[in-house]
Amino acid sequence: MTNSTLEKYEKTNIEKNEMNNFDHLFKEDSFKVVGAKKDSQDAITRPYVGIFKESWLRLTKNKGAVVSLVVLSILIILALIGPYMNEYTYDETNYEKAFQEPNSEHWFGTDKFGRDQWTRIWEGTRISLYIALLATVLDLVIGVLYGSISALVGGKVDNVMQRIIEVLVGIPNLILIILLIMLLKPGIFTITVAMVITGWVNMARLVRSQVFKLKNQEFILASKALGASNSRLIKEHFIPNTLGLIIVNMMFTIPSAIFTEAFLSFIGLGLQEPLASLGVLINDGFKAMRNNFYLLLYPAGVIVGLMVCFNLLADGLRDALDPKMRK
Amino acid sequence: NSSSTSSGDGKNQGEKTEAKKTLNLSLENDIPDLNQVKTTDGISFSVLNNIMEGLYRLDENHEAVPAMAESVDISDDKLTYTFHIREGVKWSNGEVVTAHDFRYSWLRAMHPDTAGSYSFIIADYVKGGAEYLAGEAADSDVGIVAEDDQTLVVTINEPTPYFLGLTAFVTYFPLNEKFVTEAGDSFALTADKILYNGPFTLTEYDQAAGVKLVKNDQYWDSYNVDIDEVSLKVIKENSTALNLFDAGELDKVYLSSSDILSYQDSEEYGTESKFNSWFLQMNLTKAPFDNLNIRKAFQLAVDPEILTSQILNNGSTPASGVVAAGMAGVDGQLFRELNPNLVTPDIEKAKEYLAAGLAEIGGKLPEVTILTADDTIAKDTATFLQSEFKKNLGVDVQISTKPYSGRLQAMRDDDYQLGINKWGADYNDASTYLDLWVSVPEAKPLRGNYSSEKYNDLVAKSKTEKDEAKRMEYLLEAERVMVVEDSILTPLYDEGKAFLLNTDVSNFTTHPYGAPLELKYVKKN
Amino acid sequence: MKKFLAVRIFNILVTLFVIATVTFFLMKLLPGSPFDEEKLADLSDEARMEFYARYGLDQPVYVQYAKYMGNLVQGDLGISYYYKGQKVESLISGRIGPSALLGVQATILGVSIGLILGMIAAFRHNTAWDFFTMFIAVIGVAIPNFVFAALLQYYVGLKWGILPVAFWESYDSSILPTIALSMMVIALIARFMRNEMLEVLQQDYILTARSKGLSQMKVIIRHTLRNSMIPILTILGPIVVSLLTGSLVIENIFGIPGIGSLFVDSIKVNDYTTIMGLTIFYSTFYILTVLVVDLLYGIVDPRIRIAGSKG
Amino acid sequence: METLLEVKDLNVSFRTQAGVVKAVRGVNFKVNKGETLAIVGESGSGKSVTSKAIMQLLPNQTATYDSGEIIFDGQNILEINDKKMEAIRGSEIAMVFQDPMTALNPTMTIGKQVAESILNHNKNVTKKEALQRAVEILELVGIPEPAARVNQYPHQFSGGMRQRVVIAIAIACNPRLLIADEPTTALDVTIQAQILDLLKDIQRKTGTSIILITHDLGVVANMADKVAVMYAGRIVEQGTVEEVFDSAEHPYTWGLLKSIPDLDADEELYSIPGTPPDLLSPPIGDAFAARNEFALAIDYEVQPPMFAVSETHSAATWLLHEKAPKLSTIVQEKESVRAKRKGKKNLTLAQPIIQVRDLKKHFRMSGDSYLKAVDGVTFDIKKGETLGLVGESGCGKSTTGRTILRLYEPTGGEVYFNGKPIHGDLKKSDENTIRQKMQMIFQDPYASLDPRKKVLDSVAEGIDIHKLAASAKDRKDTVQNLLEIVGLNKSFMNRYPHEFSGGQRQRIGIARALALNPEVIIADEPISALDVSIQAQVVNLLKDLQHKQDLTYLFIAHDISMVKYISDRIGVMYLGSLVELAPTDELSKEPLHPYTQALLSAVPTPNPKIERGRERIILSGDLPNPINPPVGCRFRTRCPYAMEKCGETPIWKEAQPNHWVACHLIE
Ligand SMILES: Nc1ncnc2c1ncn2[C@@H]1O[C@H](COP(=O)(O)OP(=O)(O)OP(=O)(O)O)[C@@H](O)[C@H]1O
Ligand SMILES: Nc1ncnc2c1ncn2[C@@H]1O[C@H](COP(=O)(O)OP(=O)(O)OP(=O)(O)O)[C@@H](O)[C@H]1O
Ligand SMILES: [Mg+2]
Ligand SMILES: [Mg+2]
Repeated sequence: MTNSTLEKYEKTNIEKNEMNNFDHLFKEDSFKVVGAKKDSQDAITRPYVGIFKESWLRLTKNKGAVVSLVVLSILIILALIGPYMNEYTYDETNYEKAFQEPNSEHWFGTDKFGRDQWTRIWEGTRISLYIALLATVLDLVIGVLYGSISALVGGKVDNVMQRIIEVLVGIPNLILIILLIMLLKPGIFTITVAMVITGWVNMARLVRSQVFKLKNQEFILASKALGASNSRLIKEHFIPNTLGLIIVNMMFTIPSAIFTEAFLSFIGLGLQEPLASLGVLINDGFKAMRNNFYLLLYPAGVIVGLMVCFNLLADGLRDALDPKMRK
Repeated sequence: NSSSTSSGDGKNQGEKTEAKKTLNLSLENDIPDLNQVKTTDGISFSVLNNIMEGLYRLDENHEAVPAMAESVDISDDKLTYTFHIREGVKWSNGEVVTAHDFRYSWLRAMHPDTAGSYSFIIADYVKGGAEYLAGEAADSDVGIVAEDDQTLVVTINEPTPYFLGLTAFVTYFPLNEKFVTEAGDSFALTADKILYNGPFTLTEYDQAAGVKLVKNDQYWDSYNVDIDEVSLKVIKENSTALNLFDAGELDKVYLSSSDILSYQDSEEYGTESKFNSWFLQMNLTKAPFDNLNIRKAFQLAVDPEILTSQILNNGSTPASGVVAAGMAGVDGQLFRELNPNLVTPDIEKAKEYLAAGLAEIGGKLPEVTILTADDTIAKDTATFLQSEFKKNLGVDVQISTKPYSGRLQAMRDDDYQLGINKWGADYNDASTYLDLWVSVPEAKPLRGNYSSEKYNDLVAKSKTEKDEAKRMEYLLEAERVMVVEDSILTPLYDEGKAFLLNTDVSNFTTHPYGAPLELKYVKKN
Repeated sequence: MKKFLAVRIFNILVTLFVIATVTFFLMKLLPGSPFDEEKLADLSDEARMEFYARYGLDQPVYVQYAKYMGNLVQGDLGISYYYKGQKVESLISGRIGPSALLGVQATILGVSIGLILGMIAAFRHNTAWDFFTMFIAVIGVAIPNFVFAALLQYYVGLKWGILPVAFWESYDSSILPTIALSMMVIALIARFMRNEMLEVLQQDYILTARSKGLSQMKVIIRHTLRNSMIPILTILGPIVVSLLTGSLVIENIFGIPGIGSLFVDSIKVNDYTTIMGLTIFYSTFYILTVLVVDLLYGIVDPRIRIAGSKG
Repeated sequence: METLLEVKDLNVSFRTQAGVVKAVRGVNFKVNKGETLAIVGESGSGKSVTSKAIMQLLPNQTATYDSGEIIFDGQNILEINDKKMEAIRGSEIAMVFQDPMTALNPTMTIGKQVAESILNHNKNVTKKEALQRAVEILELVGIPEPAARVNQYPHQFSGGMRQRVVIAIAIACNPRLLIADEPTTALDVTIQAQILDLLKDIQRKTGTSIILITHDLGVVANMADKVAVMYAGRIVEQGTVEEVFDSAEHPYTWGLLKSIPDLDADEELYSIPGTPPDLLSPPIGDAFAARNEFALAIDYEVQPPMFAVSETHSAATWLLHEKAPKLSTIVQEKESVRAKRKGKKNLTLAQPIIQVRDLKKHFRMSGDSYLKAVDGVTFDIKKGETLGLVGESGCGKSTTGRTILRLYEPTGGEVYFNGKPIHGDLKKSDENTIRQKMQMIFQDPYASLDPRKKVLDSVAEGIDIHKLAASAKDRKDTVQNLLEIVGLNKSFMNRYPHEFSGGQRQRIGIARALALNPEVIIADEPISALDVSIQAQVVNLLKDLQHKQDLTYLFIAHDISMVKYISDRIGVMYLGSLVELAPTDELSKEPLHPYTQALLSAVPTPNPKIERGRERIILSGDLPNPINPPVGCRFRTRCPYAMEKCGETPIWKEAQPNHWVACHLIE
């Protein structure tokens, strides 16, 4: 008798007199007392999988995340090799060919100097990706640490740290940046330094608020009872439990960093012509959008593409890292 | 007062008489200051020029014609000007405009306590002005005398053929002493704290939003003013202005270079030029531009024609010298006509010069950077220059963009090799340009540290020369020495602007120097 | 509580003092001066100093600083160098109106739409709804708001003629800029809301709430909203400040006489008094917002007691 | 009798990363109107899942109903739409959740949370009326000063008080069926008695049916009409209370009943050997077979059906088959000899390892008022001793424990560990030692586990912090070992906290505390959520460790019988201070303080006959508000012997050798 037919019997309470139905199951020694069998239960059914590996596995099950991972890789590859896919360089001008709509020669058209937009866009993507990476690192390193230390230590330290943030935010950024470029040269490095100054502030405040919420929870107490140091608490408990928020916030830091860079470049404090980031290209495209919409469309398209991918990936990551989010 | 925005009011009043003629224009930035004594920027000038009037006013051809003054007597030594104020000219409050008003205003513009940045435009010319400005002379020592209400006698330092033109300048406008004193600190901060004597008066004034002008009934020539009302709104964004023009809410709009192509053939399209010359200043104390051959190479390697026709494409004209092409020369001839083609781009020659220069400095060019301001035109110009130097000379140059004051400061601090610079004329005479490079008492970093005795000498001579033709000779020669012999800059272009103008509007004048906007002569159907 | 507020207010004053001081000295290091017209560029240093002397700018920086702080204590922010003759106070107060109106409207619009989108996304997690709201959010951050502004102006204003193209004349004028400004807020709030809601919806007390027979809607409104508020409040603080203090680009595009461009412009032209006035105005506003947010933390989540925060 | 609820062949499983957990595997039962059904059984056997299934509150992302019907009042709950279910929840069927700490919304006042349900189901009640009603209900469940407390937030309530709030929410709308999942585990016996009386009272008045899930067989005996015993996702035995207690048929039920501590017997506690099966891959035959000393060969092959013993009594074991050998004979054959209880230690000479002197912990409330959670307690714990700490819920037991460990900064007083002060500022190294040598088992197992950490990492946290593992393998082995020690399946280390039952989580907490080989363990309700068998297992383990490693325990619990069993001495707390402290025997035989007397009289016994007719000292009045405790003797407001003198604070004195008490009656 198979298991499934057996289950049928179990569907209803079986009266004693119906027991005969089982008779054919019984073997001779079926009703011999054999007692407990210790070994029958101890098999470990699955190997231990590390949290990261497990998250990765879960991530790869998320369709959106996988697709965006692929698209993102394509975009990154294009950023690396795109500029070399045609014979133009990003700074090569050709005044006869200014404002060409996208065509077979210039796939994304040309700007007012007749420069090839395809090449410029991928060059720009490279720069913008760098800015994105930078913003991410800053957010994660300075913002998260600053916020969690501030909330965790609390009291006077928190007070002072928060006031420092207020001072940093209060002093007009632009003044700092202008002073910076008097010391350094305008360019990617200056932008980097400029972003170091306040780029992480929002993240710090967010993480702080979250840690405040977490720090009185029982599992933190439990960890403290085990002797966990503050740094361990941050690393092992606060960050993992704030990760969703951290990821979401990064999705805003990244574009805002990209556009801050564009603004800085625009007022001459950032990248210098003929270098252009996506942000700068969008700014330029915006000015020409009325008659040459493609100049805005393509760089904006790349940024939107990047951001959609980042977001899908982040969503996937967030879900993957959340043990309760199981599909 | 949002209710009075629409044409509702206009109609009600309009029905009584005939239809009101309203002109809608935009200003590209805030109006910083309508205090004529202190103000310095083109936008404030533009407003003031239409609500006030000096002894002279520029006409449709940008020539000074009598305005508040009916006539003038000039002494033989060309140093004393006796102005006769027009009879019955009135302030907007009905008071009469007198010679005292001018004296009061001019002195105020030069008084150390009240002067603004433009004080020099009076103090440099009027006798005793400089001393008065420095606080070393009393007002009685200054050569401005109001002999009676109608007569103003002005003594100047040197013969100045363009002095009458200067009296059309904003700083030379009159002020009513009583009114100014009463207004105190709030003078010119609101519409009712200004007294008007120009073709229009202000009814609304908001620095950030704009102004509303209405025809001034007290104006002596109001019969010839066609427009009843002008609204000047601050619209900083070019595309917005264009949208508003398309929506029929603006009568004139300036086009940005990317929009020009698609409007060029429209009958609304037009261009205007300004006495605003752009040039690439080379710093003579910084390698490699201490070498004449290299300078010549950089001067001849760019063709501004390409820049103006392909990139700017806005009515700017390529320049071959530093003095703006439209500036007056002598005997009805333009300055540029007398001094044509100072620089003709020639890439082959440029290469030769470069080779020669390189040989002199040891074969290798140091890194070269162009300093530029952060506005679009300046940046585009820099980008163009960069690509041209690369293409034509094979030289890689960097661009360093800085905000407005950053660029100026860097140049003044001698911290640049090549700087994109421009100069706008205050009055219609070549000396407004050529004075700049005079290195007495010392050479100016901002002007490339140019120091040439020959040049100084020529300019100095022009100052005292009473014969107009000779004076012009000196100036022509000075420009030649600087641009051709010493090659201290690369002339780029005279700035122009492309615009769309409502076809109903005619006679719209913009002056190429001084205060640009002139509404007195505009007509609308 | 009273003591707490007193301490905080003292802190605020100290912070403001530090900000004002640092900004003052940094500002003096900026290249150029308030009189950087092309026309003055050719003056000799000596002549320029004379000119500065008229404004007291020739004195040592610390003297200028002392003077400025002295005036500041008396509530006098000085007179603008660029908008000559204008008191900085009246400059700010004259321009804050439109910016504040736009800011308040954009905040309200952005927050309410953002919250709704966020809730929908969380509730319909991993469905088309979720993806749709995420896409809106991404567009909201990935495309700068001036592009929206321009598109709105072109289509709604010019092509369809529904609303004014620009200018600040009637209430209608504020609608398009409000929408453009709120895009970013919508995006931010929606994303944060979604994230928090997902977290909160897993909590046990949601089960309790549902066991009371509350409908989905009530569960969300009564039990998840407040518990999701902490991060929203945190990000909302700076957003409110930046919205209410004006947006340079949006104001430019719609020709709105707001405060947005003042900061950048005043720094560009070295308008010292205006820079200082705005800095103080802006940081006071920011610090007060932070204070309010901190107080709200405690109100929203009674477990957070920043007031007596001791470990 | 009319049937109110019928569960037919319910199967529920959870999809997890590792596979499908078959949590409920064919459950059948009926609840009649006005009847109380108690569900007891192995922790992790699916009791909570079954009850959540009835409420339709299982996480719909991971849980699936594989088959079955839940028929409530004639309609199948599994098939009705959300709107209808919402109308049923709260008003028709209400539920008390197992974990009171997390069951309340932290940002909503208690009053609102209770009133909400009333408002929701009664359209014509105003907010004010609802709140008024909430106050009444809170009073009913024994919240002191409810009118003031309605405006407080959950975190300001002690565990027991929260539990009562949860009960209050459930009964607010007079439901027809009340599912109470361990409603009294966090309560002390006096309150427990009060609540149970309350439930009975409600049942009498409104005819409510109750499904009572509990591990406390005493409570079952007291309350239930019928009992269902669950094991590994199935009901293995069902019957009236008497039938199950007196003539159980299933070997698991036998084991369970045998595990009840016999207070007088001098024996080691009995516990069923082995660990429960992993429901990821349930065994083929009888799930209990592997631990069943009477298992038949067929038990390993075929799942036994329900055999009816009587009209009301049935059990799922092949032993009831006519071919099976007769029970009595096997039992006699197999009756294992219980180990003798380990001899009492002689602790008189032992050194105190922890000395607590006048310890105070005041929490700052809104405004400038203080809640004096612990207000001057003094006692010693000797090395190798177990000190039990009992007292009404909210009296400050947990706070005492936490303050000793310096998880809370003490407001005043001194604490010495091994003679060294550990109050005031500590050196890092000193703190490290304390952290390693003193461990805590937290009262709320769920809240004390990081939701984002797998069990392996949670348990290993102490090992990581103090670097006790040589290698990753070492670490893993240690953890697996610990899990086994506390009776958990090794494979659980792969799971996250939310994937466990209440009792399983509690054991994870115990394993975590043991990981560090501490000298002192402060065990805050370590066994409240466990079934008696596992309770016994854990208690035996604790005892065993104590013997082997000279461990010292501060054992905080409500279950006085267990406390008596394990403790050498017992301290009784009331409203922030100790009222009596004496060796266990002396305290149970001769309690001096009136509060202790009341407490002891309230302990339920797992015997339905005794429980039915028993009288207890039920304390009049409520626990006073600790923000504003009575002056003098704090107990005087409820003390049957209160006199004028009690207005003075009684001194803490040694009435008899080693027997401390604070009462004016004792001179
Ligand atoms: N969300 C979940 N995901 C996966 N497995 C779960 C989940 N919830 C419960 N389980 C598993 O289902 C089984 C039954 O759990 P349940 O909570 O019903 O036990 P219980 O009988 O209430 O135990 P206790 O008495 O300890 O509370 C347990 O083995 C548990 O590990
Ligand atoms: N963090 C806190 N803030 C304010 N009050 C608190 C805090 N923790 C506990 N309390 C209060 O202190 C008192 C004692 O609480 P504690 O948790 O020590 O009680 P308990 O004896 O452990 O009760 P239970 O047996 O119910 O767990 C209670 O009135 C409680 O409301
Ligand atoms: Mg349970
Ligand atoms: Mg407790």
